[in-house]
Formats: sequence, C-alpha cells, structure tokens
Amino acid sequence: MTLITILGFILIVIGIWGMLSQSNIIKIIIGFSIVDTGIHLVMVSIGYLKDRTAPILDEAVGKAEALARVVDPVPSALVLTAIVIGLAVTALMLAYAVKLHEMKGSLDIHDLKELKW
Amino acid sequence: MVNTLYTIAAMIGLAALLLAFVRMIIGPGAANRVVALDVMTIVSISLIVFLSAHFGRGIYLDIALVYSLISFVGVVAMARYLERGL
Amino acid sequence: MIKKYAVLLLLGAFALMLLPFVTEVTPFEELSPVAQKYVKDGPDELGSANLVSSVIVTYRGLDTLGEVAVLFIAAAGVGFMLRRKGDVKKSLRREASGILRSGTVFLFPLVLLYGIYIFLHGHLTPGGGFQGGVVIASGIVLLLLADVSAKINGTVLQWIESLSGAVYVALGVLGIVLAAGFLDNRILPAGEFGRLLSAGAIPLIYSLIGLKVGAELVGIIDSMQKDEL
Amino acid sequence: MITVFIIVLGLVMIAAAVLAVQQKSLLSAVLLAGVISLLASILYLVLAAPDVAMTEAAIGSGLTTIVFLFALNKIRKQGKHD
Amino acid sequence: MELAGAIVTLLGSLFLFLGALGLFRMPDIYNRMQAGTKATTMGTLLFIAGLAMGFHETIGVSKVIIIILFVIFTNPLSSHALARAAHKAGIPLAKETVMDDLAADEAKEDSAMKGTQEGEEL
Amino acid sequence: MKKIKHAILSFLGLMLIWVMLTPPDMQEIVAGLIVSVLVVLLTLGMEPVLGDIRLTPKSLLYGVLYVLVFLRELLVSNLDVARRVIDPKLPIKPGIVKVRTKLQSRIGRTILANSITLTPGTLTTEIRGDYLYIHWIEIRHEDLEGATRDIVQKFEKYLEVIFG
Repeated sequence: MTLITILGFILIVIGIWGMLSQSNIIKIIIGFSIVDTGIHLVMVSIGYLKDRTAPILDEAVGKAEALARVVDPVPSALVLTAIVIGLAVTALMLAYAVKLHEMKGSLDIHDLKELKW
Repeated sequence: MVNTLYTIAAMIGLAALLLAFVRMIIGPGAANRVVALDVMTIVSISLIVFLSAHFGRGIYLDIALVYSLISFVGVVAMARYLERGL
Repeated sequence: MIKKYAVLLLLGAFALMLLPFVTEVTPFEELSPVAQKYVKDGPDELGSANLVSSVIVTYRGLDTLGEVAVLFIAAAGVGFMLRRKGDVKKSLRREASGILRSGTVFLFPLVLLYGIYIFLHGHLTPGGGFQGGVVIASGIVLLLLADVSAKINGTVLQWIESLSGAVYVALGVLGIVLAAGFLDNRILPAGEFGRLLSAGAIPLIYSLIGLKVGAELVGIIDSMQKDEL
Repeated sequence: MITVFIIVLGLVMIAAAVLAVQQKSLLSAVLLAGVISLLASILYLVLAAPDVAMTEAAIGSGLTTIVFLFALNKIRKQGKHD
Repeated sequence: MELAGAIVTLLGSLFLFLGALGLFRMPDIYNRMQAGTKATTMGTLLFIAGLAMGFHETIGVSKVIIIILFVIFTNPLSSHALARAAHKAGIPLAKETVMDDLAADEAKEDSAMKGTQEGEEL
Repeated sequence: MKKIKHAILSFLGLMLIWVMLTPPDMQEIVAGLIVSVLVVLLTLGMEPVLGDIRLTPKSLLYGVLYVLVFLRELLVSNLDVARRVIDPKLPIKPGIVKVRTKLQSRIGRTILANSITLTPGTLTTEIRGDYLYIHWIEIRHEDLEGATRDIVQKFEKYLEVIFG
C-alpha cells in the first residue's frame, strides 16, 4: 500500500535526522533502529498486492487458487532475515558503546577527540 | 449491522491506543511511560485478534500469543531496570 | 550552526531522492516471475504450506546459512568486546519479589513449549526457527531477570550452538548427495500436505536454526549481563 | 476501515519517532523506539506478512528493548564507579 | 450469536477505552496502574471472547482461550513487578494519599540495620 | 513426592495447551507427548511449585467456586474503576496498607497476589514474609485486621483448601 510506503520513507528520514543531529551514541543507535524499521516497512509494502492475503496455504486459501490470492513471499523472507540481522548489529553497536563509555567515561561523540582531523 | 458494531469496537480500541500514547508523551518520567507501553501492548493484542477475524485468517492469532508472552518479559525487564535489579 | 544547515540540506536531498518512489511507482498487479514460480511450484515441489518458509529454508537456503553465520559473528563480537579479565566484584543487584519468582517458575515451561511449537510448525503457520529461537531466548532472559543467582552454563550453550550448526550444514550437504542441491529439503519424504510430518526436512532444519539462533541470542544477552564492574 | 487503521497508526509512529529522537532521557527514547516496533508489527499484519509481524513482535519490541536495557544498565553501573 | 458477539466486543472495547482514560486522568503512577491493569484485562477478555463468538468458524475458539489465559496470568504479574519497581525507585505517591505502610516499614528497617551499607550501594 | 506430583501436573497442563494450540491430528498428539515430556525433563531442576496443589474432591469443588468468585470480583472491580474514571471529581483516597496472609505455599501466594491485583481498587505492591503491602484506591480500614478482612479473606478461604 502506498500509504505505508510513504510512512516508511518518513521513518527513514526521521531516523537519519536523529543519527545526524544527535551527539549521544545511544541516541544514534536508536536512530539507526528507526531507519531499520522504516526500510523494512518499505520493502514489505512493495511486495504487497491489493486485496490479497498471506502466502500460507490452509483452509482459507487452497493450493489451486494460491496464484491469484497470495502476496509476494520473497520480500517477506528477505525482511525476516533482515530483522534478525538488525538485532545482531544493534547488539554489537551497543557493546561498542558500553566499551567506549568504559574507556572514556562519556557517551558524547564530541568527547572523542583523537579521531578528529 | 453486526459488522458495523465490530468496526465501531475496533475504532474505540484505536482511540484507547491513542489515549495511552498521550500518557506516553506527557510522562512524567520513564516509569509512567512503561505503564503506558504496557497498556498499549494489551490494546494491540486485541487489535491483532480483530485483524485476524477481519481478514478471516485464524493463523494470525499466533502473533497475539507471541505478544502476550514477549510483552510480559519486556515489562519485567523494564521494571527490574527501574528498581536496579538487572 | 553550519552543522544544522548541513543536516537539513542532506535530509532534503534524501527526501528528493526518495520522492520518485512514492509518486512514480505504480503498485504491482501481478506477482513477479520469480514469485510466480515459487507460489505455483512450491507447494507441490517441497510440500510446505508456508511459502515464506520454503523460500527461506530451501530456495534461498544458502542466504539463511550466511545469515546465521553473521549472527554467530555478532554474538562472538559482543562476547569479545565485553569480556573482562580478573577482578569481578560482588554483584549488587536487588532481589526480585517472591511473587515474580514463583510466577516465572510457573510461566517458563509455557514459554518453552510455545517456542518449540513455533519452530516445529514453521511450515504450517507463521513463524519458524528465528521466531521460535527468539521466544525461547526470551524465556531464558525471564529466568535471568527473576533470579539474581541464575547463571548460564556457557559450555552447554556452546555445545548446543555448534552441534546444531554442524548438523545444519551436514543436512545441507546431504541435500547435494540425495536430492537436487545444497540444503534441498527432499532428503526426507514429503508426507501429506498440511500435516505436521510433511515438507521433507523443513521442520528439522527449522528446529536446528531455532536452537542455534536461541543459543546465540542467549549468548549475546549473557555477555551483556554478566561480569558486573 | 483499514485505511483509518493505517493513518492512525502511522501518525502515532511518526510522533513516536520524532519524540524518540528529541527525547532527553535515554530510557524514554528506548521505550518510544519500542512503540514504533509494536505498531509496525500491526502494520505488517495489514500488509499480509504474518511471518514478518511475528519476527518484529518477538525481536523488535521484545529483545531489542531488552538488549538496550541491559546496555543502559551496564553504562549506569560504570558511571557509579568513576 | 453474531450479534451477541458484536455486543460483547463493543463492551470490551469500552472497557479498554476506560482503562486508557483512567491511565490519562489518574494523579499518580500507582492509581494509573490500577485503572490500566484491571480495565484492560477485562476489556481484552471481553473483546477477544466476543470476536471468538462471532467468527468461530474462521479463527477457532481454542487459541483464543489460550490467549485469554495468558493475559489473565501475565498482566497482574507484570503490574505487580512495575508497582514494586516504582516504589523502590522512589516515585512519590499522589498528594491525595492517606498513608504508606510500606515506606514506614522500610524506614524502620533501614534505621534498624544502619551501618551495614548494603542499602546504600544499590 | 512433591516433585513427582509437580512433574505429572505440569505434563498434563502442557499437554492440554498443546492440544488446544494444534489442530486435531494423531501426529500432533504424538509430537505433543514428546515435547511435553522434554519440557518437563528440562525444567525438572526448578522449584516444584505445582506440588502444593491438593487433589481431593473438595479442593476441586473449591477450585470451581474460586473461579466463579474471581470472575464476579473482576466484573465488580471493572465497574468500580469505570465509576471512578468517569466521575468528573475523581473520587479517590489512595494509600498503601499492610495485610497478613495465612497461606504458606508459594504458588498459592502468587495466585492470591494476582487475584488481589485484579479485584476492586487493590494492587499488590510488595510481599515480605507473611505480609502483603497493597495499594488501595479508597482506604476503608487503616488497621491490619480490618484491611485483611476486607481484601484477603474472600479469596483466602478457597485458596487455603486448594493449596494449604
């Protein structure tokens, strides 16, 4: 549905705004996860076909009529794995943030002066 | 007639979700937001069951079940964080 | 100040870039050719009622293997980042209330049963290995939350994880030998469509994925939680 | 009917996202990110993708929030001992 | 049967709304939790039961019963955990509050075991 | 002894839930048997909370009565909350009171606390030893005995027979 596509794009833009404008590392990670959600919404909404139902065959959808009644299963499969990867990446980033806080005692990226040119 | 009643019920459920979200916005403090999130999850479980009936697919109910278990774990984690027991 | 404008400019550029997706793309009326093949032949070829599962486990099985590997690397990375040598102080956590503890003891078997239900029925209902593994991991997190003295046995966790991973790959290789290719599910009989014992090896492979994902996620949580400073 | 659903949930999600970015308190920001995932999984159901909805429910609003909480907890403890 | 289901669902949604309204109007977190827990539990129960009555051919009844059982058992438990956490975190009660036995008892205990330091480090 | 009772009861409970989750089919029932036994074996090391349930005809009868009382109280409590929330003056007089319970078994206390949370105007906040601390939305008795009589005893007489 187009509405959900637009919603996904708005979420992506908000997330990028958060990542760029905030200086706290945890807030940047939250922005990243918002972008993640937005991208997943866009991908699933592109696979949606009007008035169709989930690609799981049971009493409601028979084998014969499946071709005319189900949505695209490929984006679903893609997004499903992407969500799990998103969790792994988020956990890894948080581990970095914890380590960084242990070394520097601060979560603000302005306090990390060594890498600035 | 019957369908209109169901639709009205779902709309009232959405209104409840919105009201809980207002509490989420005004807070004050994280603890109140956790309470609001708890209420929002419970309302969402109802809405998922409604969507399952609306689309006529009984298999969607599994998601409501996952929600009722996972939201419990999440709220307990937040509570333990607040009382410094994590 | 300059930074603020730069951010705004970048966001505007992004919005302009994304705009054609909204205005010019017309929604599809038909399934794409690949999806048509999956939907038309999938149920008869593989015997799985959930087409998403058949795509994940068999048609794009190699991607899933890669994904599980990425998850493993992330878990190892978290464990590596947060490892701590020597001086671990006494844990300073507040005890959970007795009501929560006995409620957890009552609820944990239910969570476990539901997780197993999800990954055994990956080919019939929404769900599968990833979701089931996450539900089981949440159950174990619940135990960690409710009991201050609860510890996770790292050796058992590693054994579960590596054993299920090894069996997963072995099943994949068996697919080359007995059926059409790597991770083909037709190494077991297809069974009757729509019952529990159907879809060849999909329930088996999904159970292994579930165990592996669950073990990895518990590992991540464990390294996040233990060794308080 | 479903359109009303999408519009209301979408507006709430956008508001939650903006607040999550603007919020001063980290814990509140994490909770608002949890709300986004919660409502996204309802939208996945509308989009006829129950597998994705279940994954988002279990991971997005469950485990991600818990992992964030554990990390915040570790950071809080480190702050105490400085 | 369908009409009865619709009416039960409508009733349930009204309780859900009242729960959210209570969450909105009450003065402090404990009273909010009171409204939030009770009304939403009952509301969900009625909402789901009504849907099961109206659509029992398509969605089945047994899974709905399991959802109701889970909600009835987990909802008060999580509320209890939250209420305890809120009190331990020192969130104040509303100004209408008459008495607080728990805080009184905790203060008594703290003065009794002064010097052990255990309470301080948490 | 308690452990065996716990194992059998939890096996039966898990099996019931499995049968309700799955469609009626022979394969599913066999799978349910295997999975339930597996889960019971995996959780054998935990506390046998269900071992406290008494299995006499009287306790079963009281169990049914308890469910009926609980449902009535749930309905009453919701009407009570509705009345308070709708009233523009918001008639509340909250506070935390202390009550005592006679129940000894842990699962019995848990169910008592949950029931109290779902009944009119009360919310279990903390448990310490034999005392429960309860947030009451409209305090009617400030003393221990009065509050115990009002809040706890309507459930306790049933739960005492079931769990002891």
